[in-house]
Amino acid sequence: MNFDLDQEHLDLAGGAREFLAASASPAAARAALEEGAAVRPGRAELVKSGFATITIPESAGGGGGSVLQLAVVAEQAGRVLAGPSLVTFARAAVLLAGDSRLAGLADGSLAVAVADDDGPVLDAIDGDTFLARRDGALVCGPGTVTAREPIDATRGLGDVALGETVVLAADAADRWRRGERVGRTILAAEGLGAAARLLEMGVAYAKQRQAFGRLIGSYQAVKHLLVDVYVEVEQLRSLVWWAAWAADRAPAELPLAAAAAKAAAATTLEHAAEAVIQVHGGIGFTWEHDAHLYWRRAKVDRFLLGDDVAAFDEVARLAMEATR
Amino acid sequence: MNFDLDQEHLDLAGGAREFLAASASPAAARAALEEGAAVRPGRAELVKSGFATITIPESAGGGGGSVLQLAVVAEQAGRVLAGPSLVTFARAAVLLAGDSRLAGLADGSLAVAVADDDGPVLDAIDGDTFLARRDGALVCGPGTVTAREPIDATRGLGDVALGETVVLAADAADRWRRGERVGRTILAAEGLGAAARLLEMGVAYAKQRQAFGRLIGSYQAVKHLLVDVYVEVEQLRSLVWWAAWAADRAPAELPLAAAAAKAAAATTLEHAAEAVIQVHGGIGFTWEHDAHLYWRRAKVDRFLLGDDVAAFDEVARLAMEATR
Amino acid sequence: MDFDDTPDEAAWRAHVRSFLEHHRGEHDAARAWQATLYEAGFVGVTWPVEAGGRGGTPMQQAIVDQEMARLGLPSLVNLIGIGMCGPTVIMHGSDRQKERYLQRLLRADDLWCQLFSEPAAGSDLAALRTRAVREPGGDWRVNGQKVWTTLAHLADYGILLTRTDPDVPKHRGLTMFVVDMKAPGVTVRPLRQMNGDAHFNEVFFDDVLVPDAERLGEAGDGWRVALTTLMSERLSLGGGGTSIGPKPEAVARHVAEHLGALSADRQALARQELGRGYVAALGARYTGYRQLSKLSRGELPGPEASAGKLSGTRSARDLTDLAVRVLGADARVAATGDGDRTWPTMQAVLPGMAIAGGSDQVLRNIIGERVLGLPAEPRTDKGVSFKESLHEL
Amino acid sequence: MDFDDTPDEAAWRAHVRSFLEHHRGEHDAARAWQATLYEAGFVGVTWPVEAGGRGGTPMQQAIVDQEMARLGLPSLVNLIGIGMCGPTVIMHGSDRQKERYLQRLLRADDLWCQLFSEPAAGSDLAALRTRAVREPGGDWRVNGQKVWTTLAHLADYGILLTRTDPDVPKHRGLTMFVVDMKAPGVTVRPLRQMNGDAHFNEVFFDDVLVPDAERLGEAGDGWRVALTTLMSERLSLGGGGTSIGPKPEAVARHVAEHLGALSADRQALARQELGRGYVAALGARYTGYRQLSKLSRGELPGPEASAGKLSGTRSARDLTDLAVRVLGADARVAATGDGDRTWPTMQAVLPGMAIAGGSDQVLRNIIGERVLGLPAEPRTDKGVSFKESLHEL
Repeated sequence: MNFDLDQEHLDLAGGAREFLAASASPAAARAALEEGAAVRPGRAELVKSGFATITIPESAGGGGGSVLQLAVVAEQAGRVLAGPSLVTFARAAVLLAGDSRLAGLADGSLAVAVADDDGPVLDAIDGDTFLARRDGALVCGPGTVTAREPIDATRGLGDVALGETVVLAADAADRWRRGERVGRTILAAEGLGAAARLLEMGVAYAKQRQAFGRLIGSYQAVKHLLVDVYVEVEQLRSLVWWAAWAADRAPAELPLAAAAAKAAAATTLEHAAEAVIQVHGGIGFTWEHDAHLYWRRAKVDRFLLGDDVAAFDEVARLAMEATR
Repeated sequence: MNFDLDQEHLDLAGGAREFLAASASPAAARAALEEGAAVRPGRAELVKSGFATITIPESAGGGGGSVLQLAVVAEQAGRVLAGPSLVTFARAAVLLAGDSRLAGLADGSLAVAVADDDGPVLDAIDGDTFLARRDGALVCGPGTVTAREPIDATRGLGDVALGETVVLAADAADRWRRGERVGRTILAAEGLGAAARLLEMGVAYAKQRQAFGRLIGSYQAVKHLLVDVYVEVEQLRSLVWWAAWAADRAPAELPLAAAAAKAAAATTLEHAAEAVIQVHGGIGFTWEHDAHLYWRRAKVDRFLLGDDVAAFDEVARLAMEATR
Repeated sequence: MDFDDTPDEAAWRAHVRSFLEHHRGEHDAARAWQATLYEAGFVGVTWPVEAGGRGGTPMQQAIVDQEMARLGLPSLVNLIGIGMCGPTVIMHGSDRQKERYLQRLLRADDLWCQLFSEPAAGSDLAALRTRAVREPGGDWRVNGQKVWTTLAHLADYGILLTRTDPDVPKHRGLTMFVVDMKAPGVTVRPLRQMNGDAHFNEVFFDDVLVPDAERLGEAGDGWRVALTTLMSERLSLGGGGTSIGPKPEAVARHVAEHLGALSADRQALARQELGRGYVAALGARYTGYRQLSKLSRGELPGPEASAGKLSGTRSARDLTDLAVRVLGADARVAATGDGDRTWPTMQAVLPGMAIAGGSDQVLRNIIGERVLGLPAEPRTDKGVSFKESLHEL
Repeated sequence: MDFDDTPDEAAWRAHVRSFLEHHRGEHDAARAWQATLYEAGFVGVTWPVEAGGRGGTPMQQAIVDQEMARLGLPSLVNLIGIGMCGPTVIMHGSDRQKERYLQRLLRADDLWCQLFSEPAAGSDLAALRTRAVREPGGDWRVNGQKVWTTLAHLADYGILLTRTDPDVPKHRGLTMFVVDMKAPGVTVRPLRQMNGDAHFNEVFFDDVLVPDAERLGEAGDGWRVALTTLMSERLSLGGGGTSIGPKPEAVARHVAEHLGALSADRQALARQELGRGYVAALGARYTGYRQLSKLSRGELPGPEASAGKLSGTRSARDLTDLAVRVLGADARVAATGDGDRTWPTMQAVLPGMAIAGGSDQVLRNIIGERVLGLPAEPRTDKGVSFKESLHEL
C-alpha cells in the first residue's frame, strides 16, 4: 500500500494551480455575482488547457488520464472557485464514451451539460448540448435554458427545457450511475480545494489579528474551531483520494467511496465556511471579503448530485448490504 | 405575566431539598447499583414526607397541590438521584383520579407503577399494583416483575407480566395521554435537577483543579463547554416551569410544552453528563466519582415516556398543526 | 407564577391594540408613524417621565412590542436611538443635552446612531483608535474611522466613543460624545454585507469639531458610559423572549406547506429538525419571559441575558437551514420558481448574527466569568498603556 | 498511489495468515501465545534486529495487526511494553538494560507497564510529584503515587517518571527509571472505571529503592525521555487506520439486524445516523492509511496523527449511540433480553476515550500549535520552579 499522491500527481497539481490561479479567482466569482460577468476560466480556456479533458481517451482527443488525476486538478479548481465545473466534463466523458460527440467535448466544439431530473442544472447557462435520462435511456439534444438567480454564480445553474433529443443508449442505467459517482468524486475534490483554501484564510487571519492584547489564534475558542476544520479537511482529502482511486482501479468500492466523499465534502465545506467567517468577525461577512464566496459555494454544492442527506443514506445502505 | 417561582415555591423547594438530601444521594445510587441496595428514600418515606402525593386531592388523602409544586420537588429529587420517581406518583394520580385506589396511593398501602406497552417499566421492581392500557381501556391489577440488569439502578426497571386485571375506565385515551404529559413534565423536572447538579460539580471542579499553572476553568475550552451546559440548563428550566404551569392552568398548551420539556431534558442531561465527565478528566470516569451515576440517569431517562426522537417529532407535528 | 396579564396589563394591552388597529395604515411614513406612536405613549414606555417617557414597566413595553408584531408592523425607525443612545444620554448627559435631544429622539424628529466599533476594535472594543484631541478653546477635534454603524446614512446624531488619552491603559483613556452627523468632516459610506445589502456603514471623521458641551460624562470616563449603552443593547438582542432570526412559527408554517412534496423518509427527517430547532427556540423564548419578569420587578438585566443571543443564533441557523432544505431543488438558487427570496436571504444574514452585538466566543467568556464565576484568562494587556499595546506584537 | 500489497507485502501477508490460522487455538494462554508469535517473527516487527525485533516496516506490522483482527484474535498481552516501554528502553537504555529486558519483553516473559500519570498531573503531565531522592550510595529512593496504570497488577517492570529536582522549572527536574514492580514498597490497587471494570490501577511507592543502573537517560532529562514514549503511544491510538471503539462494520451489521423491527420513519433516521458515523469512521481510517504510508517511507509520526483520535472518539460515540438506540426498549437496561451486553458496555467505556491518552482539548492545542502553527497561549508557568508553582494559586 502506498496511499499518497505520487510525484506525477504533485507536478500535475502544481501546473493546475498555476493555470487556475492565473485564470480564476474569488474576485471573478464576485464579479459574476455582481455584474453577471462570465465565469472564469470558462469552457474554452479549460478545454484548451487540457485539464478539463483529462479523462477523455486519447483516441477521442483527450488526455487519456485517470479520475485521480482529474481529482487532483479539481482540488486546485475548488481553491479559486473556478467554473464551469470539472464535474460537468467528468460526467459527460463517462456518458459520451464511445460516442462521436466525445470528440466535440474534447475539442470544445460542444458545450455539454448533464441535466438531472430535478431542478436547476449545473453549468447549464452556457451549454448547448444536454445529456439526460428519459425512461432509462440516455438521450442528447439541445435545450432552452432559463437562468436562475444565483447563490453562487460560478455554478451556472439554469432550468433546462430539452428540445428534440436522440437516444445514445437505450439502457443506460449503469453508465448513468457511474457518471454520477465519478461526478460526486470530482465535486468532492472541488469541495476539498475550497475548504482547504478557507482553512488557510482562517489560519492566516488568526495569526495576524489581535484582540485583548493577544493574537486571536492563541485563544482556544478560535484555535479549536480551526483545528476541527483541519481534521475534517484532512479526512475529506483521504476520502476524495480513495474515491478517485476506486473510480480508476476498484469499481466495486466506488459506490461507497463516492457517496462518502460527496457527503463529507458537503458538511466539511459548510463547516469550514461558517467557522472561517466566525474567525474573521465583522470583516468576514462583508461583501468585499472572499469568505462569503466560498460560503455560497458550500450552500449550493451540498445540494448537487443528490444532497448530503441522500449521500449519507446511501452510505448506510451500502454499509449494511456489505455485511450480508 | 410573572414567570418565576413564587416565595411559596421557593419554600417548598427548600423543604424538599432538606428532606431529599438527607434521605437520598449519589452514594445511595451507587450502592443500589453495586449491591442491589434499596432505592432511597424509597416509596414509604416519599409518601410519608407528603412530597410524593402533592398532586393527589385532599379528599383522597393527598396534598391537593399543583403539578408546578410537584415539579419544584422533582427538581430537588433529580439533584440527588432519588427514587422511586415522582413521575410514577404523578402519572398514577392522574390515572386513578376518582377511583378508590387513589387513597391507597396516598397512604402508601398500594405500590403503584404504570406499565407502558413497550419494555421495562419504571419503578416496577417494588410495585404491587400496575396500571396499564388494554384495547383503549385503563386496567389495573397485580403483576409478576422480572428485574432487568440496570444501567441506573434508581429507576427500578423490570419487565411486568400482568396478572388478572380490572377495568377502571373503558375509554381512557384522554386520561392516559394527560398522565403521560404530566409524567413527561415531572421527568423533565427530575432531569433539570440532575443537570443543574452536574453543572455545579463541573464548575466547582474547574475552579479548583489546575493544569499548566492555571485553574482549568480559565481555559476557554473548559469554560465554554460549561457555558453551553449552563445555557441548556436554564432553557430547560424555563420549559419545565412552562409545562408544569400549563398542566395546572392551560391544558391546551400542555401537549407542546410537555413534549418540548421532555425532549430538552433528554438532550440537556446527556450533554451535561458528558461535558462534566470531560471537565473532570480521569477522575470523572472512575466508579467512585459521582459523575457516572448522573450519566447513567441520562442514558436511561432519555428513553422513558417515549424517547427524545419521539418527543421532537411530536413538537414538530404540534407546531405545524398550530399554524393551520 | 402566571402568564396572564395583570388587570393593569390587560387594560394597557386593550388600549394598545385598539390604537394600533385604528392607525396601522400610517406606518409607511416611518418618522411620522413613530411620532404618532409617541403621542399615544407607546414609545420610550420605560423611560422616565422627565425624559419624555412614560415611566412605565418593561412588561408594558413588551406588550406594545407584542401587539406591533401581531399586526406585522415594522420596528420603529429610531430603535437604536431609543434602545441605546437615549438611555446613555439619560444616564450621563447634561440637563441641556437631555432637554435638547430626548423628546426629539422619541418623536423621530432626529434619528440616532451608535459609533463604537472600528476596523481594529471588534470584540476588543476598548482597543479603539479614533482620536479626540482637545483644542485650545476646550472643544475637541476628532479623527478616525468607525464601522458597522447602522443607520449612519440617515442619522442626525450619534454617540461617539473616542480615545482622548493614549498614555493610560486602554479602558481609561476613552471619552464619549454626542456628535452631529451633519457636521463638516463626517463622511458616511455604505458597507455591503455578504448578502449584498448595505444595512451598515463606515463613518470617517476628518478633523470634525465637537463642542465640549457635547461630552457625555467626564473625559476619560467613556468606558463606563459605554457600558450603559451596551447593557441597554443586551436586552434588545434575544432578551425578553423576542426571536433572533425567523420566528419559529413562521418556519413551522413554511415546513408544513412544503412537507407534502417530500418523501415519507424526508418528512420524518424534516420533523426531527423542526422539532429540535423549535424546542431550542421555545427554550430561548420562555427564558426571555423569565428575564422580563425580573425586569418588571425592578431587577437589572444581568449578563445571563446574553444566553438568549447565544442559543437564539444557533436555533435560528438550524431552523433557517431546514426552511431552505424543504425548498427541494430550488434550494440551490436565490429565489424559488415563484420568486420567493425569504429563506435564501435569511440564510445569508445569519452568519453575521453570531458575530454582531457580541460574538459567540465573547458572550461565552462573559457568561463563564460573570454568571458561573469561572476564573478569567490571564490578561497580557492589563496595566499596559494603549500606546504601548500597539507595539506589543 | 495504490492500496495493493507490494509483492513483498503480499508474501508476508500470506505467511502471517497461514501461520495464524494454523496456531489460532493457542491464544488463550496469553503469555505463551505472545511467545509463539514472537518466535514466528510477528512481535516487535519494526524493532531493530539487535533489540530482538525483526527490523521490518510499519506496513508489515500493520499486516500482522490486520490478519490478527481478521481472525478476531485479541491484542497481545504485553502491548504497552511493546508499543511504549520497549521503544523507550531502545532509545535511552544502557546496553545492560537492553540486554536484560528487551527480548524477555517481546516474548512476554516479563510484562511491562507505564507509570507517568498522577492524581494531580493529568493533562499537565510535567506537574507530577512522585519524588526520587538520591541516596548516599547513588541509588534512588522513590515516594509517591501513580494512577491510570494499565496492567500494573500483572506487570514485572514499569517505566517510571519521577521528580528528582523540584528547584528547577517543572520540565527540567524529571528523571526516568525502570522499576521492578515486585520491589518492596510497591503497592498496586485496582481502580474501577465508571462501567465497573478495573482496567486501571493506582500504584503507590513507599520508600522504594531503585538502583542508579536502572535510570533511563540522564538525571533531569526525564521529560525528553518521556516524549519518546508519548510519540510511540500516539501511533497506537487511532493511528494507522485502526478503529477507536467499535468497528464501523460491526455497527452496520448490528443496525442491519435490528432495522426491520423499526418503523419506516425510524429506519430513515437510523440510516442517517449510521451514514454520518460511518463516513467519519471511513475518513479516519483512510487518513490513518496515509499516515501509515508516510511511516513506511521512513517519516516520523507527526502531531497530525492525533487528528485520528480526535475524530475517532467522536464517531465511535455516535455509532455506539445508534447501536444502543436500535435496541429499542432494551436500550434502557444493561443487557438485552438475550443477555447481550455489547452495546451498553461500549457506551460506558467511551466517555473515557475522550480523556485517556490526551484529552480532546489537549490534542486540539497540539494540532493547532504544531500543525497549523497558531500561536500558543501565554504560559504563566514558564520559568517558574516546580516548587514555586505549587504555591502559585
